[in-house]
Amino acid sequence: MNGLDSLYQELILDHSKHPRGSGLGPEEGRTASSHQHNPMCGDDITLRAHVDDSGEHLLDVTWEGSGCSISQASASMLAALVEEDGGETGLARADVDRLIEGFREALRSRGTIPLDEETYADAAALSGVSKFSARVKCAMLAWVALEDALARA
Amino acid sequence: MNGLDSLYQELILDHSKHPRGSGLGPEEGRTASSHQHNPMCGDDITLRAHVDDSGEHLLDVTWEGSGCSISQASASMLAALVEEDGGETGLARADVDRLIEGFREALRSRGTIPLDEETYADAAALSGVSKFSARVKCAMLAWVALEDALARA
Amino acid sequence: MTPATLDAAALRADFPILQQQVNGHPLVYLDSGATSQRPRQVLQAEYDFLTGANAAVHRGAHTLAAEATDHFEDARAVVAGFVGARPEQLVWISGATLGINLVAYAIGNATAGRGAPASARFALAPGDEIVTTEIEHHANLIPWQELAARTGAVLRHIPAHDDGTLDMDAAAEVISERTRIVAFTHVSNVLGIINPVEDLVALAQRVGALTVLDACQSAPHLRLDLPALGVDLAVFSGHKMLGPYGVGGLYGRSDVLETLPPFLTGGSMITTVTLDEAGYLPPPQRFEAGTQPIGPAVGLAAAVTYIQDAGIDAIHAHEARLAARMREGLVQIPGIRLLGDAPGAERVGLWSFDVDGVHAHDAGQFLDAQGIAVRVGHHCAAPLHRRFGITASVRASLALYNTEDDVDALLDAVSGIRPYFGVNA
Amino acid sequence: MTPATLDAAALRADFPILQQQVNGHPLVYLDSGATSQRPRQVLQAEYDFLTGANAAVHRGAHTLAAEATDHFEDARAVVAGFVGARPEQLVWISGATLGINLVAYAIGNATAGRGAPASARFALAPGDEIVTTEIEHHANLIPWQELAARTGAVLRHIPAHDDGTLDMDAAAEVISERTRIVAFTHVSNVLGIINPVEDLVALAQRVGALTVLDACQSAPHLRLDLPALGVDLAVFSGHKMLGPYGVGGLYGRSDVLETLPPFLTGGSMITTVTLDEAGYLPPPQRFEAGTQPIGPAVGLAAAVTYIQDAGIDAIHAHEARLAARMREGLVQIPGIRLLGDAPGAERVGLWSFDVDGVHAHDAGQFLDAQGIAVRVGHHCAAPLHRRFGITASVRASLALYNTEDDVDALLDAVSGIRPYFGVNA
Ligand SMILES: Cc1ncc(COP(=O)(O)O)c(C=O)c1O
Ligand SMILES: Cc1ncc(COP(=O)(O)O)c(C=O)c1O
Repeated sequence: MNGLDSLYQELILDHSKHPRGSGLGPEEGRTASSHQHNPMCGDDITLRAHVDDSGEHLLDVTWEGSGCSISQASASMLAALVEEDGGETGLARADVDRLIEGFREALRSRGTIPLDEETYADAAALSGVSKFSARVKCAMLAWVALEDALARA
Repeated sequence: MNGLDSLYQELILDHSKHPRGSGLGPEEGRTASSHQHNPMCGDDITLRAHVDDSGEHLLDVTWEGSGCSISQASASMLAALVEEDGGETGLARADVDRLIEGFREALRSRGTIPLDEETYADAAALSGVSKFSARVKCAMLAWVALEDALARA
Repeated sequence: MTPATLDAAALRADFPILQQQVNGHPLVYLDSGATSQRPRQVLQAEYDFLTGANAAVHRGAHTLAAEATDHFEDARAVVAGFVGARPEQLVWISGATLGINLVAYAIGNATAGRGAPASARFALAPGDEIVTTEIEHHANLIPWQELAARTGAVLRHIPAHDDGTLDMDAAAEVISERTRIVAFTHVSNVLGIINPVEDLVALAQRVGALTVLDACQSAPHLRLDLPALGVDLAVFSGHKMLGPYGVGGLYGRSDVLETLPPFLTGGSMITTVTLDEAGYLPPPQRFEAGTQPIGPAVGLAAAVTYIQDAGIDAIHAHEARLAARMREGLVQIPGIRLLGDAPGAERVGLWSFDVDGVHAHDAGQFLDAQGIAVRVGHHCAAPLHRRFGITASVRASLALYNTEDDVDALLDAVSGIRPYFGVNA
Repeated sequence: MTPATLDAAALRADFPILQQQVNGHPLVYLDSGATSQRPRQVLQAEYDFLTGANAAVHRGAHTLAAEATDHFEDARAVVAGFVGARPEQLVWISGATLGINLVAYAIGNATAGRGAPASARFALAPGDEIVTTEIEHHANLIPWQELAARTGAVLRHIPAHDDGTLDMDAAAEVISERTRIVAFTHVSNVLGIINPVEDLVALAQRVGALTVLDACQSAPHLRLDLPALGVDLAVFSGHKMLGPYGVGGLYGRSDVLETLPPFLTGGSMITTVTLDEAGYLPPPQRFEAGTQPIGPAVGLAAAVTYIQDAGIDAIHAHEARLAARMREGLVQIPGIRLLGDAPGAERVGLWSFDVDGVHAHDAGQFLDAQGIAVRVGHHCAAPLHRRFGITASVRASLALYNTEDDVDALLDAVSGIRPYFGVNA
């Protein structure tokens, strides 16, 4: 697999063309939103986190935005991960925090720490981004938005 | 004569220690003054030009100031030159302009144009300054002051 | 005698960085609009200065300081001469952004009553208007927004046509009796079109407005005679014209520089200083507070000399020829939309374009994998991109060291972008 | 492990410029307080960057741009670490003068209602006081004079004793409830005395005033931990610490940088830009408008690494030893008056002095004829010289590459000054 193909894996292009969780969900129940913008390339996302009444569990993530295929795919994969792993009861906050932290660490690792598929599902395909330092911000955008939204949910 | 001695000729040190025209003359008759300052080294001079009633002749030059031996000697030599060449009737303005212009040209010549003794008397000893570009301003100070004063006399 | 044509292939040998491979391909550097590369001669001039004559200038009597001062002032004369100016009309700045801020803040200072009595001519009153254009780089937009906000002046904009040319009919309306400043770019860093400077200056002069020209994208590519263009002030950056980072030039008409209040204050720009107040030197020193970029100034003079040896007209012709070749190729590739493809417009050698269905970042990444360095994003001209209904574009910008091979490599690669990303409309 | 002692004679081999003859004598460079010389390693680091990885940073996706960004941000981490700061607390500036102007203008902008709501904490009202000292470089004096004049604030000064130390009793009076800013130098470039930073910070903090430290003359010579010193903001210049021209550092406490409004505006410091307004990035980017001095930043990191390899404590000890030797010699020469010869004061390696009966310019010229480069004049501290009743002095300032031979050559030559000019009092 050449360098470019390791960045643009089939899965990434798929997600960017058929994004999951795209289209902001209603502001019903307990929700919080975050708008993030990457001024360098214009990537833009608004993400809404929907938590249960206790605020302890993340139920789902919806978003809308525009940007490069990496930023779009990353948002889509994040939404899918929350949906699949969370099921009915959602993901515990602490688990979400750990996911975000692990994702950040891997992406900043310059290719030394891969994301494991078990934990990150499709998003593990974003491991290749960490070798492209200029694209790390693109992949992080949705995850930073979730972190920010949760802090206020 | 080594480099330093060509700058600090006996005549220059003499003038700097026993300056001619030092001490501002009275503001009687038609006079105009100019204050010049070299911010880089703090050399400072106030020079007063005394002209005849027609304004066509420069009668004498007096000054006060502080600074390095070059700036002091140059002011002194200028005053002496005006006194000696001007005599009773003074120096014609056009001649003064020519003197100043020639002085400036020689000093900016980086050692290629000497000042001739016939015309410049003691001030010809300042020829050596033109090889020391950082000192040209010191030697010019009084002459610039005279130029400025005459423009308003 | 400067040569009429340019042998870019031969010149390339002077640019060590261009000899490298990137991602397994020879580097094709098409990002000179962001920053140009430096020839050996520039690096050598700085090196020789720093290892032979380096010292703080204008302040010392020792031999090195005198030599350094000579180098520094000689450099000023070379760079001033390159834009048709006299040395005392050329102020060293760290770059164009600083230069435009200098002008905006100096006008703000005049508005606050600083400077000499004659500085009052620059003072703004609420309701006064500052005019810029829709196609400016942020560097020639935001300083004016801030100045307007601080002084109560109103900021207005000359619109652009869909083809990227300025709407000169609208300009004649926007520039009115209320206009005090007209700031505009000689060449947009996105569009490459050479704007009608004389016409804009005429509109400004009719109402007595000050003109400020952003010459960043023209200085490296066009013969400039700033006094003849009639602008009051102009700025350019060294690093975009084969020179070092951290240096550039602010040109000013003598009467403007002489009455403009200082901006940065500190050492070497003063006459008498007491604890409570300071007097200021005449220009250019009045605007050169603190230790100046002495080595970079010497390097910029070497860059200018290099350009002059190659011949600025030959450079312009060479770049225009390559840009025409680039256009011809790009318009044939499906899904490519050129920005600023105005028929018959005079241009410098750059093209920005949108790739239908592929984000600019992805397109740039694809090109990079083939060793082709282009810029992607809004190129610090977000309002212009919004004007065209996009957030980002791909820009390929040329310099004297680019060749037909570079252009052909770009064209070949661009035609592969949409297929790679599965966009086959 | 950094070495405890310094082998200056060996280090000299790294400085090509020091190998030369001046006026038939080996160069004795004693003007590092004005600008230091650069070792090969610094020139090489810049050269390697410019010929290997040069590109505009933070804006492009291509390989060179990504590499250049890494070099640039790595350089920030190195320089920040050198003064005990985190990378995001270090803003690149073109030099100390720009840095102090940045702070003064940003406060002026806050006063004009610019910035975020939280920026209002910096706004000045008429009657508010700005405090500086009698011993400042013009760079840390005039920007405050201008800020005071623009805002109606009042500028006050902490006086100095006859021996050059600050009058701390007076400081306790001058710094009052009305004080909003206290700006002072760590080490005066004329006196060499290390000022009591912690005491001044304590006085300022007692009244909630912002502290601004001029670290130009300490950064190259002393171990600095700016967060531990407790100052809010500090500046230093690269060219005085073996680094390139055109680059320096502004350190800021995070909460201060986060709420300070921008100063220079333009590209790369913004979030969203419309024709009418712009949003600004967090620090440090908020303060870094336009193309930064990328090559110089890389060079400054190399300079810092060079200093760290030599050992900053070893450098300080070496310079202190030479300065003590210089003092011993100078006090024995008839007619020499040292400025700032305060008993027991902690110092860096520089001495300024007056030669009775000989103007400083003449004294400097005499030394230069023997290859000795010293600075003469007011050293951009005119009020301080006036305080001592003189207009100019001679300054010999040391760096790590100076040796005992340099000091002895100076002493030998200084003893010849008054005889040469016929002053034999
Ligand atoms: C104490 C001090 N402050 C400020 C400055 C100004 O630094 P720069 O000229 O590099 O801006 C200097 C050097 O000239 C200095 O010695
Ligand atoms: C048209 C234009 N104006 C201004 C600038 C700003 O120049 P600098 O970043 O060198 O200050 C640039 C370059 O980025 C430009 O292309």
